[in-house]
Amino acid sequence: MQHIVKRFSSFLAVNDISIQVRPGEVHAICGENGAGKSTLMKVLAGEYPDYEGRISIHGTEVKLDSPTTARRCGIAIIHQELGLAGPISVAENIFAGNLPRKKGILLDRRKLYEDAKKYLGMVGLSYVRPETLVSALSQHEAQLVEIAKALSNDPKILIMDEPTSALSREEGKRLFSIIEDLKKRGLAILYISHFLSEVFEVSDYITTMRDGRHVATEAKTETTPEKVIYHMVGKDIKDFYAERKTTVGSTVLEAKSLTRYGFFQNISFDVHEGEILGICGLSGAGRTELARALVGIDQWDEGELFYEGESIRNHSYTESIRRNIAYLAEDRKLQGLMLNLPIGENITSAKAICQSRSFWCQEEQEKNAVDGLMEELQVNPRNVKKIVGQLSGGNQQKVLLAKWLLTDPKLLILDEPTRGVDVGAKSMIHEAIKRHVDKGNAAIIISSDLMEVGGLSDRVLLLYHGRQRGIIEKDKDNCSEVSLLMLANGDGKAYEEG
Amino acid sequence: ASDTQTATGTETADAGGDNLEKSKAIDWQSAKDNAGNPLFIDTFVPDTPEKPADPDSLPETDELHWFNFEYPYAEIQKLEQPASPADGCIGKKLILLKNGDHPYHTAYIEATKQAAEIFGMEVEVMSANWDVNIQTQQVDQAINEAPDLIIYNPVDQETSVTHLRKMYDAGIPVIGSNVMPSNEGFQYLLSFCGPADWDQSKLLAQYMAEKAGYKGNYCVITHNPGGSAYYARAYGVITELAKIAPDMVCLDIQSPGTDSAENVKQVVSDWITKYGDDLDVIFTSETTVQATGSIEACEAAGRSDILIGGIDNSETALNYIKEGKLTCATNQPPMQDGALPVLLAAKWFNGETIDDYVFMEPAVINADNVEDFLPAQW
Amino acid sequence: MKKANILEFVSRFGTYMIVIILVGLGCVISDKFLSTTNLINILDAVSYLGILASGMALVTYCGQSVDLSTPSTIAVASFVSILTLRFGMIPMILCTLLSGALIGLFNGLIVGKFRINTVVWTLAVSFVFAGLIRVIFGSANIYVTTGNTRAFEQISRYRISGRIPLGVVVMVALMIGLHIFVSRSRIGRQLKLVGCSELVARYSGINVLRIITLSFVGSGMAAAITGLFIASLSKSACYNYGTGYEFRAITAVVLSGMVLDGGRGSIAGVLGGVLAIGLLNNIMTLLGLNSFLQDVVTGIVFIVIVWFTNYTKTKLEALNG
Amino acid sequence: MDKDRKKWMAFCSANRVYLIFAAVFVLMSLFAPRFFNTYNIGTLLGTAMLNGIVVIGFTIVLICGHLDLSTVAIINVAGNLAIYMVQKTGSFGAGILAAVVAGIVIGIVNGLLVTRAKINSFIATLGMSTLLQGLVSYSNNAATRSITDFTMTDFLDKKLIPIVPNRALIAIIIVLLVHFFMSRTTMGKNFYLVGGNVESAWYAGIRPEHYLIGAFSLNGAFAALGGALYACYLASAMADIGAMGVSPLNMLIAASVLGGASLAGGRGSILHSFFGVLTLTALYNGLTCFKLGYEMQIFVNGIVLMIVVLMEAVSLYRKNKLAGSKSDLFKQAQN
Ligand SMILES: Nc1ncnc2c1ncn2[C@@H]1O[C@H](COP(=O)(O)OP(=O)(O)OP(=O)(O)O)[C@@H](O)[C@H]1O
Ligand SMILES: Nc1ncnc2c1ncn2[C@@H]1O[C@H](COP(=O)(O)OP(=O)(O)OP(=O)(O)O)[C@@H](O)[C@H]1O
Ligand SMILES: [Mg+2]
Ligand SMILES: [Mg+2]
Repeated sequence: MQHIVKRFSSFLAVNDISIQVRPGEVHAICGENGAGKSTLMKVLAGEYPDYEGRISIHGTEVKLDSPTTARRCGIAIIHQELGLAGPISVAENIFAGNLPRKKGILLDRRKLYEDAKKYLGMVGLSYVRPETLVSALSQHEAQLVEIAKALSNDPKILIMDEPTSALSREEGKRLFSIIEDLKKRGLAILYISHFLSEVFEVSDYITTMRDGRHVATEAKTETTPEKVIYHMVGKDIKDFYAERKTTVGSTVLEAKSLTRYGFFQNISFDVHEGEILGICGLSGAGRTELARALVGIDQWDEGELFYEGESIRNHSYTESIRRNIAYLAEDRKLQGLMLNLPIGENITSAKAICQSRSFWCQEEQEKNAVDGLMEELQVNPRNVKKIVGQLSGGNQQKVLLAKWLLTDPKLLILDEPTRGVDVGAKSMIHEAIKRHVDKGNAAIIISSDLMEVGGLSDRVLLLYHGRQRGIIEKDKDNCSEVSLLMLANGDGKAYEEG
Repeated sequence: ASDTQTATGTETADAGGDNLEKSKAIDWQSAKDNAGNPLFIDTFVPDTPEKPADPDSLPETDELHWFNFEYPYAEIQKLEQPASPADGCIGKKLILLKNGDHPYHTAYIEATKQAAEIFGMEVEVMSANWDVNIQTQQVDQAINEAPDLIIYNPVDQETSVTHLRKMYDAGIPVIGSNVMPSNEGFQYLLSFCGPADWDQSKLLAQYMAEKAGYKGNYCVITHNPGGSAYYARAYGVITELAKIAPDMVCLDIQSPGTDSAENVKQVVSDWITKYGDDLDVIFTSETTVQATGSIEACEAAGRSDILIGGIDNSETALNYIKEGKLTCATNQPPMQDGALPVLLAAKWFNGETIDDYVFMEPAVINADNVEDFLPAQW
Repeated sequence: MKKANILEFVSRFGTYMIVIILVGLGCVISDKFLSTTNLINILDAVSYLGILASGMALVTYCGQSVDLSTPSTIAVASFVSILTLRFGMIPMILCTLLSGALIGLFNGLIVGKFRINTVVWTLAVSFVFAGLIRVIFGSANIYVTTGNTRAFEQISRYRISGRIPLGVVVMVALMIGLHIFVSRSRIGRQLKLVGCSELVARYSGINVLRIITLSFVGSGMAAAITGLFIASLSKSACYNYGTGYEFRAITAVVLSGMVLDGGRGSIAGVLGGVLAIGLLNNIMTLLGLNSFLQDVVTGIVFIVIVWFTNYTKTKLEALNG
Repeated sequence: MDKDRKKWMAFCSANRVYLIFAAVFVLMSLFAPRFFNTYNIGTLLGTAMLNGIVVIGFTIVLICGHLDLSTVAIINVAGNLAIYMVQKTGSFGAGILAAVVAGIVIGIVNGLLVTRAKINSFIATLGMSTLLQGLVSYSNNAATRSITDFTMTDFLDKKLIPIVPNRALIAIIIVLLVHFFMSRTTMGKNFYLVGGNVESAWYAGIRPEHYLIGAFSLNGAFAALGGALYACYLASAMADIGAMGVSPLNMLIAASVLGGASLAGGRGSILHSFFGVLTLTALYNGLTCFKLGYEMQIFVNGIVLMIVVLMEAVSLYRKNKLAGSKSDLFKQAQN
C-alpha cells in the first residue's frame, strides 16, 4: 500500500500511509485509540471505495472498491466489532455472501455444513453444531466463528482487528497457534492489538501509527515495547504501575459466602476505604456475574453482604446507586454510553437521575463538575456537545468513567475499564481511579489484563469457574502477572471434580 | 349437500299436512317490537321507470343516471328458483348471513330471532364483520350446513354476485335482505326485502326542501364510500332536489366516514367557515356519528339556522329531534327490517307466493310524530 | 457553520415551519381562513387527536415505537364513562382514567418485563379488548341514561367564555404540562434515556420497567380521555369509537419529528404535528377537494415531510461528524 | 432426562405453528359441528387463498426486518386494476399481469423510500397506504368494480385434486415454490442475512439495498397477485376491503408472528406463515361452526396471539437469565 489517504468529510483519519506485507509474515499495527488503524484496514477490505493512493497485490495494482473486490483479491478481515447475524445459523454466517451452490442457484446444504464443520474445527469449535444460531453462542465463541468466517474465504491476506479483545488467554493462545499455522501456509497477516505482549508474541514487523500518520516500521527483533509505546504516544511512559501508598480505612463492602446458583459459590471478601480489590480469573469465571450481584442487578441466593456495616439483602440496582455504589459495565457501547447523545448528557445522566431526589432535573449545577472531569481525564474533544458515538474508543471509555466519577461513589466497581483502550488513555484512567480511591473511597476492578489487575490492586480475589481460589495480598505474595496467570489457570481440575 | 336436503324434505312431508296447517295458523300479525309497534309492517312493490339507453351519459343530478343503482332488480330475468316444499314453516332451518356488526344490525338480528321463534323456525347467524373474505367462507359454510333457506345481507353489492351464484348452484333458496345486490345478483334471488333506501332519501329531500322553502344551498355527508348507502343516501337527495327544488345548490359532498363524530364535526365546521351564510341545509347519511358531528359544529358556530336532516332512526336521532336540534330523520326500523325476510321465508315454506322484491314503506320522523317512534330500537 | 445552523433550526422546528407554510397557504386560499372561528375550529377539530397523540408520543419517545391498543382503549373508556356516570361526575372521570391506566399498566408491565415487540403485543391486546367489549355489550350503542347527563354532555360541548372548547383547553394544557414534564423533570429525562438505549439506561441505574410502564400508562390515560370526550360528544358508547385513531395519532407523532426508535423530538413538536394535520385537512376542505383526493394529498405530504426532516437530520449529522 | 426435555422444547418451538394448527384443527374437528368434512376443509383451504398468497411477500419483508403497512392498499389497487383490465380486454391473464406489474412498481417505490430516502419502513408504507387508497377510491368514486364473466370463479372453485379447490391449490403451489426459494437457494438465504445483520451482509458483499427493494417488490407482487386472483374469483373488486371491520393487515401480522417471524428481522418462514394463516382461518371457521359470533373470533384470535408471543418472550427471558450458568454449580446447590 502506498500513500493511502482516507478522509471523513474534512477529517483525515488516515494520512499518507505506506506499508508492505510479505507472505508468511505477521505485520502488527500499533497506535492509540483513534490513530486510524481500523480505518486503514477497512480501506484494505474494500469498505471505503473513496480512498486515495495505490494498493498492489503481488505487484499488480488493484482498486479495492467493494468488499467483494477485496475478497476476490484474497483479502479477508475480522472486524473489531462483531459482524455476525444473530438469528442465522453459524454455518450460514461463515459462508455469508459466498454460500456453496449447486445447479446454479440452489443451496448445497450438505457442503455448507461439512465445510462449516471443517472451519469450526480449525478454530477449536468442533463441539459447536453448524446449525446452531449465532445468538445462542457466547461472545468468545462468536469471536472464534468470526475468525472461521475469515478463514473460509481462503485468503492470501488476513486482517485481524483486535481479535483477542473478547478472548481469554487460553483462547488467545489457540489463536496464536492458528496464526503460526497460517503463516506457514504463506498467508500475509495484518494484526492489530492493544496488548503489546501479544504483538511481540506473534508479529514479525511492527508499524506504529499516530493521528493517522505513519511513525515507524521496525522488525520485532530490533525494537522493544518501550520504544513502541514511545512511538505511539510520542513520549516515554515510565513507572506504568507506580507504587501507591495505601491508607486503609474502615470496611466498605463485605461479602460472606455469597452464592448465586449456577454462577458463583461461596465468595467471601471485603474491601476497605482507600483500597483497590482486583478480581481476576479466566473469561467465564463469573467475574461479571459476581459484580452484577454485588450492585444488585442480579439477585443472589445465599450468603450475606454488608455495605458500610449494614446488611443488604436483595437490594435493587437503583438503590445501590443511591447508596453511592457505581458499576462501570463491561461493554461501553451496549451498556455504558448513549452513543447518539452528546458527551455532557452522558456524563450527567447517572448522577442527575439516580442520585438527585428532586422532581426536576438540575443539570446546570453539574456544569462545572463536568468540565473539571473532562479536564482531568483529558477527554478529547473537550466539547460537551459532541456526540459520544463519534469519539474514539479510549475517549468513550473516559466519558464513561467520568459519568460514574461524577456520582462520587464510595464504592466503584469497574468491569474491564480499559478494554480496547490504548496505553495513553489507559494510564489516564488508572490515575483517575487511584486519585478517587485515595480520597478515601474503595474500588473493585475486574480486568482480563493481568498486568492491570496486578499493578493496580492492593489485593486480588482469584476466581476459578465460579469459585474463590483465595485472595492474594500484594505486599505478602508475589502479585506479578505471571504468578497471577499461573494461579488463575493452575491446578483447577480438582475443583471441577469436587 | 342436496342429499341432506331431500332427506329433511321427506321427513317433514311425513309429518303430513298437519305441519302446514299449524304453520298457517300461526298468529304473526299481532307480534310487536319493543316499542309496541307491529313487528311485521306493510311493504310495497315500487314502480320502475323505463331504463335509459345509457345511464352513464346522463348528468349525476338526473335520477336516471343512477338507474342501475336504484333499480338493480329491473329488467332482470330471474333464473328458475327452487320449488316451495309447501309443507309448513315450523321446524325449518334458516341461516342469516349477516354483513357485519353495528348497533343497527344488533337490533336487526334480535328481530330475526324473534320472528323465527314466532314461526317455529330455527335461525343461525353468521356475521362477516364487513369482510368479504370472511363472508365468502361463511357462504361456503352455510352451504355445508344445508339449511332450508338462507337470508343473505351482502357485505358489498357487487361481490354478492359470486356468493349468490354459489348458493344458487347449491340449490338453496336465498332471500336477500337489508342491502340490495347488484343487477346480476338479483337473478339468483328468491326474493328481496329491505329498506327503500333511495325512496327514503328522496322523502328526506322533499321534507327538507319544504322546510327550507325550496331555496338555499346544501351540503351532503355521505355514507361509507363504496357501499350501496353511499349512493342512495347522497344521490337520492341530490337528484330529488334537482327535480323539486332546482334553486337549491349542492355546495359540497364529503365522506368523513361513520366512525368518528369528530371528523364529521371538522368537515362541517370547515363548510361553515367556507360558505358562511350561504350554507342552509345539511344532509347526513346516518344519524349517530354524522348527525352528532353536524349538530355540534353548527352549535359551536352559533348557526341554529342551519337545517339538518339525516337518514335512519337511531336513539340519538330521535333525541335530537325531540330537542329540536335535528329537523327530521327517516324511519328505517331495523327490527322490522330483520323480521321481514323471516315472514317471506315462512310464507314461502307455507306454499304462498311471494313478491320478487318488497320494500318497507319509508316515513319522515319529525318533531310532530317523534313520540310514535319511541323508544328507539337502537 | 451557517449551513449547520440552518439545518439545526430546520430539524428542531421542522413541524412548525410546515405549520407556517400551511398557514400562509390558507391565507392565500381563503380570506376566511384567518378568522378566529376558523382557527378555533381547526384546534377544536384536532383536539381529541392531539390528546391521544401526546400520550402516544410518550410511548414513542420512550423507544417503544407505537401503541396499537389505543382504539380498544378508547372504546373501553367510552363504555366505562357511560356505565359509571351514575356514581357522579368525579367518580366517572376517575374510573375512566383508571380504565385507561390499567390497560396501559398491563401493556407496560408485559412489554417492559419481557421485551415483547410492542406492535405485536399491543395489536393482540387490541384484539382481546375489542372482542371483550363486543362479547359483553354486543355491537349495540349504549346510551347515557342515568346520572348527570347534562354535565356529561357538556364535557365535549362546554366552551370557555363561550368561545374556546374544553377539548382544546385540555389538549393545550396537557401538551404544555407534558412538554415541561418531559423536557425538565427527572422522569422525563429518564424517558429520553430509555428511548436512546434501554440497556444503557438500565446500567445507569434507571428502573427501565417502571419508565416503560409509565409511558404506556400515559398513553392509556390519554386514550381514556379521548374516549371520554368521544362518548360525551356522541352521548353513547360503541365498540368502534376508536377505529382509525391509532394511525392518525401515529401520523401526528411522526410529523412532530419523533423517530420510532425513540429518544428524539419533543411534545411541543407533537402539537406542531397535530396542527399540521388540522391545517391540511382544513385547507383541503376549504379548497373543496374530494375526500379521496384528500387522502392522496395527505399521503404525499406525509412522505415528503418525513423525507425532508430525515434528509436535514442526516445532513446535519454529516456536518457535525 | 434434562437433555430429552430440552430437545423436546426445541422441537416444539421450531414447529410451533404446526402444533398450534394441529391443536386448533383437532379440537375443532372433535367439537365443532360440521367442521370436519371434506367440503368444509375445502372451504377452509379456499378461504386461505387471499391471505395465504399475500402473507408470502409480507413475510419476506418481515424477514428483512421491515414492515409493509401498504399491503392492504396494494391488494385493493391490484384487484381494481385487474377487474378494470378484464373489463377492457376481456382477458384475465392481462388483468392479473397488469396488477402484478403495478404491485411490483409500488413495491419498488416503497423500497426506494426505505433504502434511498432512508425513511423508516413503518412510516413510509403508512404514507404510501394512505396515498394508494385515496387513488383507488378516487379512480372509481369508491364503487366496487365488477364483471359478469365467471370463468375464473368457476375455475378457481373447481377441484383438480379432491378436497382442495383450485384456488387453494394455486396458493399452496406458490407458497411451496417461494418457500423452496427462500430456504434452499443462496439468494433466498441472503434475505435472512440482510434481516439478521445489515452490516455483516454488506461486508459479505451482498448489497442490502437491492435485497430490500427486492423484498418490497416481492411483497408488491404477491399482494397484487393475491388481490388480483381474489378479485377475479369474486368477479369484483371493492375499493377498500379493509375499510370496515378488522383490516386484513392485522390478520397478516398475526399469522406471520404465529409462524415465528419476528419484527426484528432475520426470522420467519413462508410455509410457517402460511400455516399461521391456515390456523387463523380454521379458528374463524370453527368458531362459526360453534355459532359463535365474530366478537368471539377476534377475542380468541387476540388471546392466541397473546399467549404465543408471551410464551416466546418468557422463554427467552428465562434463557437470558440462565445464560452463562454453569450446570455443576447447580448440582452442588441442590445437594
Ligand atoms: N465513519 C466515520 N465517520 C467519521 N469519523 C470516523 C469514522 N470512522 C472512524 N472515524 C474517525 O477516524 C479516526 C480513526 O478511527 P479508527 O477506528 O481507524 O481508529 P483505531 O485506530 O482503530 O482506534 P481503536 O484502537 O479505538 O479501534 C477516529 O478519530 C474516528 O473518530
Ligand atoms: N448472553 C450470553 N449468552 C450465552 N453465554 C453467555 C452470555 N453472557 C455470558 N455468557 C457466558 O457465560 C460465562 C460467564 O460469563 P461472564 O461474563 O460472567 O464471564 P467473566 O468472568 O465476566 O469473563 P469476561 O468478562 O472476561 O467475559 C461465559 O462463558 C460467557 O461466555
Ligand atoms: Mg479500531
Ligand atoms: Mg465479564
